[in-house]
Amino acid sequence: MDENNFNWKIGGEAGYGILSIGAMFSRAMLRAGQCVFDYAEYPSLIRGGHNTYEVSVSPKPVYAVRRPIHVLVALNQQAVDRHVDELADDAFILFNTDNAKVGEGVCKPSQTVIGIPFEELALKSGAERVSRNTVALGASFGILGAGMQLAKEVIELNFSLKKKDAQVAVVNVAAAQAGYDFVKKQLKKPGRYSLRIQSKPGRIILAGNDALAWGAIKAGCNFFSAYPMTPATSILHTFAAQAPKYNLVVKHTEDEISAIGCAIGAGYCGVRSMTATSGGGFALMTESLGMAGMVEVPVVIVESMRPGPSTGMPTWTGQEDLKFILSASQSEFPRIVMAPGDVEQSYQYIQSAFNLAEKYQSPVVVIMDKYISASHKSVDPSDLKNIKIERGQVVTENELADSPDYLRYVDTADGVSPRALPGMKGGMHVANSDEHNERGFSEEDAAERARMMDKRYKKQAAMAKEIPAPEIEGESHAELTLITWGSTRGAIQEAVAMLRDQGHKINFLQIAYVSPFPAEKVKDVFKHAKKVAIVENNKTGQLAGWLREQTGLSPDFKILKYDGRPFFAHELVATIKELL
Amino acid sequence: MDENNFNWKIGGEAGYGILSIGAMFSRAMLRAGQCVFDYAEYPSLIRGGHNTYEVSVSPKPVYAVRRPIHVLVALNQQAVDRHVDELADDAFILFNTDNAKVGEGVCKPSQTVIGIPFEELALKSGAERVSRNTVALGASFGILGAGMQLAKEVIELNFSLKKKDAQVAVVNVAAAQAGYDFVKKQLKKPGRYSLRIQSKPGRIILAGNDALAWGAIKAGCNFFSAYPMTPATSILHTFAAQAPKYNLVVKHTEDEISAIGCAIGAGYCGVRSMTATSGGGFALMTESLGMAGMVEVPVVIVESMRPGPSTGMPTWTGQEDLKFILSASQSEFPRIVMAPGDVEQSYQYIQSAFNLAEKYQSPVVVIMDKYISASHKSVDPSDLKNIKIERGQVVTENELADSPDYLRYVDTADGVSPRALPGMKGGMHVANSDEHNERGFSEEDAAERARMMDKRYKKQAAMAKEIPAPEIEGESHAELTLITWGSTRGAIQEAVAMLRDQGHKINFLQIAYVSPFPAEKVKDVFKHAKKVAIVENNKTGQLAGWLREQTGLSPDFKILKYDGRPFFAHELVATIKELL
Amino acid sequence: MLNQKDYTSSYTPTWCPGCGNFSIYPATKMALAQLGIEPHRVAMVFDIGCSSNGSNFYHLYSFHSIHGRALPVAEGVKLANHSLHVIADSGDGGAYGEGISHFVHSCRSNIDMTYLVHDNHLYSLTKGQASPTSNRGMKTKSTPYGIIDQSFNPLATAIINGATFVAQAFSADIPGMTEIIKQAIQHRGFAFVNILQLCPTFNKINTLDWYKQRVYKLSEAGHDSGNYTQAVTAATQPSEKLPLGILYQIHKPTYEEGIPSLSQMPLVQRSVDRIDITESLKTYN
Amino acid sequence: MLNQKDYTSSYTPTWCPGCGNFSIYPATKMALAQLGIEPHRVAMVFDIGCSSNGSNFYHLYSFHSIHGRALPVAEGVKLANHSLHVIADSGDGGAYGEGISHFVHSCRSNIDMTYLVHDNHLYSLTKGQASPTSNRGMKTKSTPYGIIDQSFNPLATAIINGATFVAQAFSADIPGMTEIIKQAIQHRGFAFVNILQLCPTFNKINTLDWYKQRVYKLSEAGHDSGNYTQAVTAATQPSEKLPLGILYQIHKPTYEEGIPSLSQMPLVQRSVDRIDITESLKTYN
Ligand SMILES: Cc1ncc(C[n+]2csc(CCOP(=O)(O)OP(=O)(O)O)c2C)c(N)n1
Ligand SMILES: Cc1ncc(C[n+]2csc(CCOP(=O)(O)OP(=O)(O)O)c2C)c(N)n1
Ligand code: SF4
Ligand code: SF4
Ligand SMILES: [Mg+2]
Ligand SMILES: [Mg+2]
Repeated sequence: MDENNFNWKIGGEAGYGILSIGAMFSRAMLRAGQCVFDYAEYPSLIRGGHNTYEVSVSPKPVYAVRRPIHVLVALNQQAVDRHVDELADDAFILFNTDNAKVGEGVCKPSQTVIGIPFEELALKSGAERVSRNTVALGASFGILGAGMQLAKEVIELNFSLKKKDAQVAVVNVAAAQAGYDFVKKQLKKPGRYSLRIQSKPGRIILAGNDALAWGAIKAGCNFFSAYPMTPATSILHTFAAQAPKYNLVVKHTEDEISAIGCAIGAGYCGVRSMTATSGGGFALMTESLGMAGMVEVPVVIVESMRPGPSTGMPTWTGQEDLKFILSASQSEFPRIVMAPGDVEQSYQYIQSAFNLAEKYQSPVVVIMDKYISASHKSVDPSDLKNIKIERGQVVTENELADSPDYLRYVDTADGVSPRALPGMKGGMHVANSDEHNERGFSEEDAAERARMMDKRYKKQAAMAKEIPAPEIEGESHAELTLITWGSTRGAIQEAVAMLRDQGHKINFLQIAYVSPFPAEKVKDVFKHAKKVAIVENNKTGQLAGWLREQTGLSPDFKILKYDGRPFFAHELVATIKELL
Repeated sequence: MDENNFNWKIGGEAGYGILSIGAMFSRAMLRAGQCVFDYAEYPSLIRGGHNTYEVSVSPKPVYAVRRPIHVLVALNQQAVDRHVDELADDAFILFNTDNAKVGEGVCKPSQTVIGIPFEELALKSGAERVSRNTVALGASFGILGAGMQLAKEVIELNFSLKKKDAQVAVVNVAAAQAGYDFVKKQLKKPGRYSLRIQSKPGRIILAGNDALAWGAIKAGCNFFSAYPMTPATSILHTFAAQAPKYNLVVKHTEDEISAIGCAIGAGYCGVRSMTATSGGGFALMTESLGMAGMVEVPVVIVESMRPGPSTGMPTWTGQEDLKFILSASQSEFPRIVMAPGDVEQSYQYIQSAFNLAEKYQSPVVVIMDKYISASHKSVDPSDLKNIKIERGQVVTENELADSPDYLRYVDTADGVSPRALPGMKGGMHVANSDEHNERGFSEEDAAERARMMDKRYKKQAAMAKEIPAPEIEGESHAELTLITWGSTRGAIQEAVAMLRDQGHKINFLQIAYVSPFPAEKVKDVFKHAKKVAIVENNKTGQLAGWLREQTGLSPDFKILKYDGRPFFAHELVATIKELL
Repeated sequence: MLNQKDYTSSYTPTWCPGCGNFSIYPATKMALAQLGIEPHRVAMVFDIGCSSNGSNFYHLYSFHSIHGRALPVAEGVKLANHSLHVIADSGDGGAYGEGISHFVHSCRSNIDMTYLVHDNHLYSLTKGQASPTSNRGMKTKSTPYGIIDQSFNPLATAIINGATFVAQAFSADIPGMTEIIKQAIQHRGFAFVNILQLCPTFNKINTLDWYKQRVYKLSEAGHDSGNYTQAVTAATQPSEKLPLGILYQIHKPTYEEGIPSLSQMPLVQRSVDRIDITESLKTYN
Repeated sequence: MLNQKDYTSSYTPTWCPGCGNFSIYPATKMALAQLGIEPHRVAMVFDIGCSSNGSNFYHLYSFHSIHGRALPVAEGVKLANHSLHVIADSGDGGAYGEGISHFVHSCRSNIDMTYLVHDNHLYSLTKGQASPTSNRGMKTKSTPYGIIDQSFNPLATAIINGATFVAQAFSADIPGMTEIIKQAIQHRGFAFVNILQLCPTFNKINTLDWYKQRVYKLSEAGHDSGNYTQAVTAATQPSEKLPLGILYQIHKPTYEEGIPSLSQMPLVQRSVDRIDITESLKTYN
């Protein structure tokens, strides 16, 4: 009996409401007191194509989506055909008798197959055909044997958030009930995978983008300008929705160039500003990124990656933009690049992004990807760490009055020159994208030029000192050390635990602050590691390349995946075992 | 006596016509049968600021601008003050008595100082004050003792090209004559630096951008779209001027995004197309660069660098965009990046760029910089090598008729899929920026995705095989091996020769094809080199970083310069001697 | 005789039931078929968006470019091979947001191509944010408290900046739309059609009913499409009045006609072999 | 009393003798002085170009941004601190070429700022290529055989897309220009001034004489700047008639006024400390 420990998946056509019902299921599990991690797959189409949503449930934290699937709800034939291989030997398959069948021999005898007329049940309950997904929710609860209460709750919540008529919720609850009852009737023995509702420990459920948006709001970011682009768009939605409540200015601009331009203008004025996009939009921002570097304006740019090149696979995941981000924009200037590895880190690191941006008057790029941006994870609010706000050096009007010869770009020991903000009496200067002298005037003298390059690079040294070095996690004296970045963290955490259970000692280093690069720490890790493998969601091993550039070192292995899907822990386990 | 072996420099205010008179002097030296290399400095302003133009003259090839200066024409005080340190001990200084003076002790007794009332002489000759530069030309010829004939020729040529009234040329010739006569009268002993006119060996004088533009035209590039940006703009001017004669289509587009978009559209149709810009414009092109990579369209992009970050120093030089170019655009796709090192290479490599672009259906970036783009060098037309045109695989309508199931992105051994061009019967397909299958349809299946990534990367392997490996030049058994890229080649050639004369054996490797990187060759060079130094015109050692990423190797030394100026051979000699 | 099927690929359209794209798609194919233009003579360059997913559904030279950049690619295609019929196809987001610069400048150039904009007043593929043509006050995912900006006026912008064919069609009127697209394709010069498009999934404001109360046919209103002032007036009405039909059409030399190098043959037909630059190089002496 | 010197930096202007920028510069400073706006209350965001080299010459909060992007930066400045007077300043190349998208969309937003475009019909800092406002047929370094495109119409484009103050000035008329800039700065909303600017160095076509034969004052022509139709008509005349003065001015809520978060104080004045999101997070349960 795996009480409260199962992986649920629903699949069907785009337009079947897979994403919304999946999110409702996740939420219901959270409300049942469980830990949750979910993951959805859908093509870049509004209709057509195949959608799935899977939710891994456990009383203990889940760090990544888990396989095999224990309960599969197949709303059409494709959902049967595509996912039958992902099932546990004792899985439950609920398939749609209205449009699919499960042929003989398709499932194992140990698996339980239940045909359900999802659409018929929806119609019978007074709902419309589209409520097949709500029927599926009820049916899933039927399998789990935990009553209908939570299903009802999330259905009602869903329709009230969407501001739908109360009657809509009523018929949908009825539809869910029909599904529930149908399964209950069919089920010969009690389900092997069951849910026991536990007292709610106050957990919440957040996608990485949610956590990041709220971390930013908490950090005082009140200016957000962006142009929609999957998988970054939901940050725009959250900011836009929260604007009146938190006194935010949110601008959906005409393009990404304007988005970053606005954010830079706001940052220049002393406001904490941010923009968010994906690779294609970031490409359009690169010229302005360099402007921020040169003019020394704090700005935070979120780049949530998706597989490319070019338009690529907009709704899928990958970690393919690292090298682009590290050297984006012409010429050379220091920049901070960080990549949170999970929901908690997304919340926390975005706050430090604002501190660093202001302290070093520098652009900070926060790298996300579709997997971390869109997957929901249950978190304990107390694990959402708040960082002390540090606003960097800004002069006061009094100081300006005292020393009238204000030099905006004064050359200091750490390269940081105190800012005067527009509106301050006595602080007038040129904020200049041309090479400039300390005053900000355009300057082309050889010595001054070299000096200002050096001044800016002094900031890099200072950043490097401030940025926390990554830490080894997992077993000590490990047989293998994994090095990774970003969302791959979760699958690695899961894999390390699974391998531990199988008697293998593995540890890992997540490099969260990718630039400036923690070269000394990494060298040290290599020195002490038996073997090193780099794990990345791309084809060419971008972190491996950057690491080699920074340290001269090469890992023993590269574990790469570039099919648009995240690493799954069980895959990683299999791959790692081959390497041991 | 240094017959035909001297370095001439003129300096004055922007607006004094320094650039035009410098180019005329260069051309006159060429016509005197000499080899020439020139270099101009000027700020990003139309007026104001200080302009200079220097010309190194020798009967034997000159590979970079040389110092010290033997003849300085100072049209204002700044030109005296700034350049007095650059002079040879026996230099001639012609200064403008109308606005400058040479104070006592400013020049060495071994130097010859001649005050000339440039403006007065201009006015007296019936020309306007602005003809002070023509007076300076004549005066320079007076020093060189080679008669006025060539000065007269280039003055007349200049005004006829500018379509000026014949009378303008006449008074300017008179002004030059006045300068000439004035100096002749003043000169006590015959000049140490003299010019003997030799029979013209048919040499021509080209800036790197000229050579590149003509190489492209020769290679059949008949579509050019661009947005002006220093130092790439003169390519646009050349193409625009030659459009009717060579049946070119030249479009000055509304921005760089459109420039590359048009070039991609044309390349897709089977036309050899090119665009040219500098770093800021290239930033705007990065998104479309990835489109070319994904859709597999041949296109050639010239990126002529200038110092940054951001607007930086638009009219100065640097090699700061390498890493940006190598990883520009989101995700990963193969690309060819090459950096010619001199005028002859600019002419030759641009031709190979078109071959490679079409053979591998790939974007090719040709990196230039202000120094190579704008400096003129005398070349022997027979050293301008023509490359055989290879157009890559394109299907015919007959083939399409025979095999009706045309697959645009068919997966082949080398990853190259024969193209069908718009208009061909039977070749219809989707040229798709989405990930796609062999047919071109949008595709999100995991296996297909990975397969198409692999298909594209097979092309990289094929490119790497085709691209010529760099060769060591200079002395064998060298004490030191220099590794460099791009325009720095010239100063290194000069420095190696100077060091040879001083008894030092130095050799060098110019990496012209930077991506795919010739890792094996470079490893081999490291293996055999006593010591290795990388020479680059930037702060962070970008080639060094790329080399380390590709090979794990680090040079013993990095010789870096990032003040907006090119390397000068004498500086390199001094630096290298410290390392030996 | 050509028919719709000749332009139809094997890829099943993925638009939502009731989507206006399901009408624009056949209208475009019918226009091509009725004009007898063979599929391989058509290059159609798409943006990124719901509408541009159509790139997969057409059987012709289809180029699925990037967001906002259909026009530059289409321009390059036209200039490289002006014997092709070139159609650029975009959503309102791509056309008037990300890619508005190319729109204005293509109008100025009067390059001979057709520009079809699927104007559903929304960013639909990204699930419903404000577009430049969304009406003021509209609540969308990116403007949940209502749009502050005045909506962009594509028709008037095109007319005053040089487009020589400016029309508006409505996705719910397939015959009218087909006729307009036909005329646009036949027009020599930059022919721009703003197509008011229903998006039943995300746009719950600009519905069929909403449009029905506002659209009217220019042909029935005595409009003279050769008259600049009438055209500007028709294009600058308040949004309670949405003209359908050709607002403006004049004849002016096209961009290609202004390029001597294109007078004899398409660029792509010129041989690249044996180009002789010797004499030109000699002038650098 | 403020005067020009209060806005003058220690950097010597580097424009060519006779350059129209030498007139626009004092006119702008005089306008500010006469309005009594202290230098530190002004943020002026420049493009890249000859005109934008002016960023070095003003003594105020000067931001020398990148080519084509003065407006986005200026918008960010205004929204972050709407108590400032914000002026965006660009050449015609930056405004109507590289940056035209921002121009159209800023008009739509009616954000409260002044936009001064130095329209010398040329790319001058890059030494003389065609700009979007260069006249058809003009021979420039990038179009040595004449421009094919119709020139861009900034005035009409602004009017039809929502700018609430649209004017044209002439660099050779300093008093007229000063007055217009003053009114533009005083206007609440997006105030756009196209300044016809002489470039004696590169523009040998649009000379002082050329302009003198074409410019006329709207104020003397009985123009009603509150009348939309008159404004559009004045803006769409053939280029033989160049109106000077205010073509259009109306009063509409500004973009900032549409944002509740800005109603109490400028954004920059809000404290970032102790923002409490606990209750909001609880809704994710
Ligand atoms: C550079 C870039 N930015 C953003 C996106 C994300 N994106 C895809 S389609 C789209 C807008 C779709 O709106 P529209 O053009 O009106 O087409 P529709 O889906 O409404 O047909 C956006 C913003 C992108 N693909 N590329
Ligand atoms: C992205 C980018 N592209 C091109 C340039 C080069 N550039 C600098 S100024 C300029 C145009 C200048 O024209 P305009 O804006 O009219 O200003 P003007 O010099 O005429 O005052 C250009 C193309 C640049 N700096 N950045
Ligand atoms: S979301 Fe709207 S535009 Fe997109 S396919 Fe569905 S109905 Fe059509
Ligand atoms: S080139 Fe023209 S615009 Fe530039 S400073 Fe000189 S006159 Fe003025
Ligand atoms: Mg749309
Ligand atoms: Mg201009």
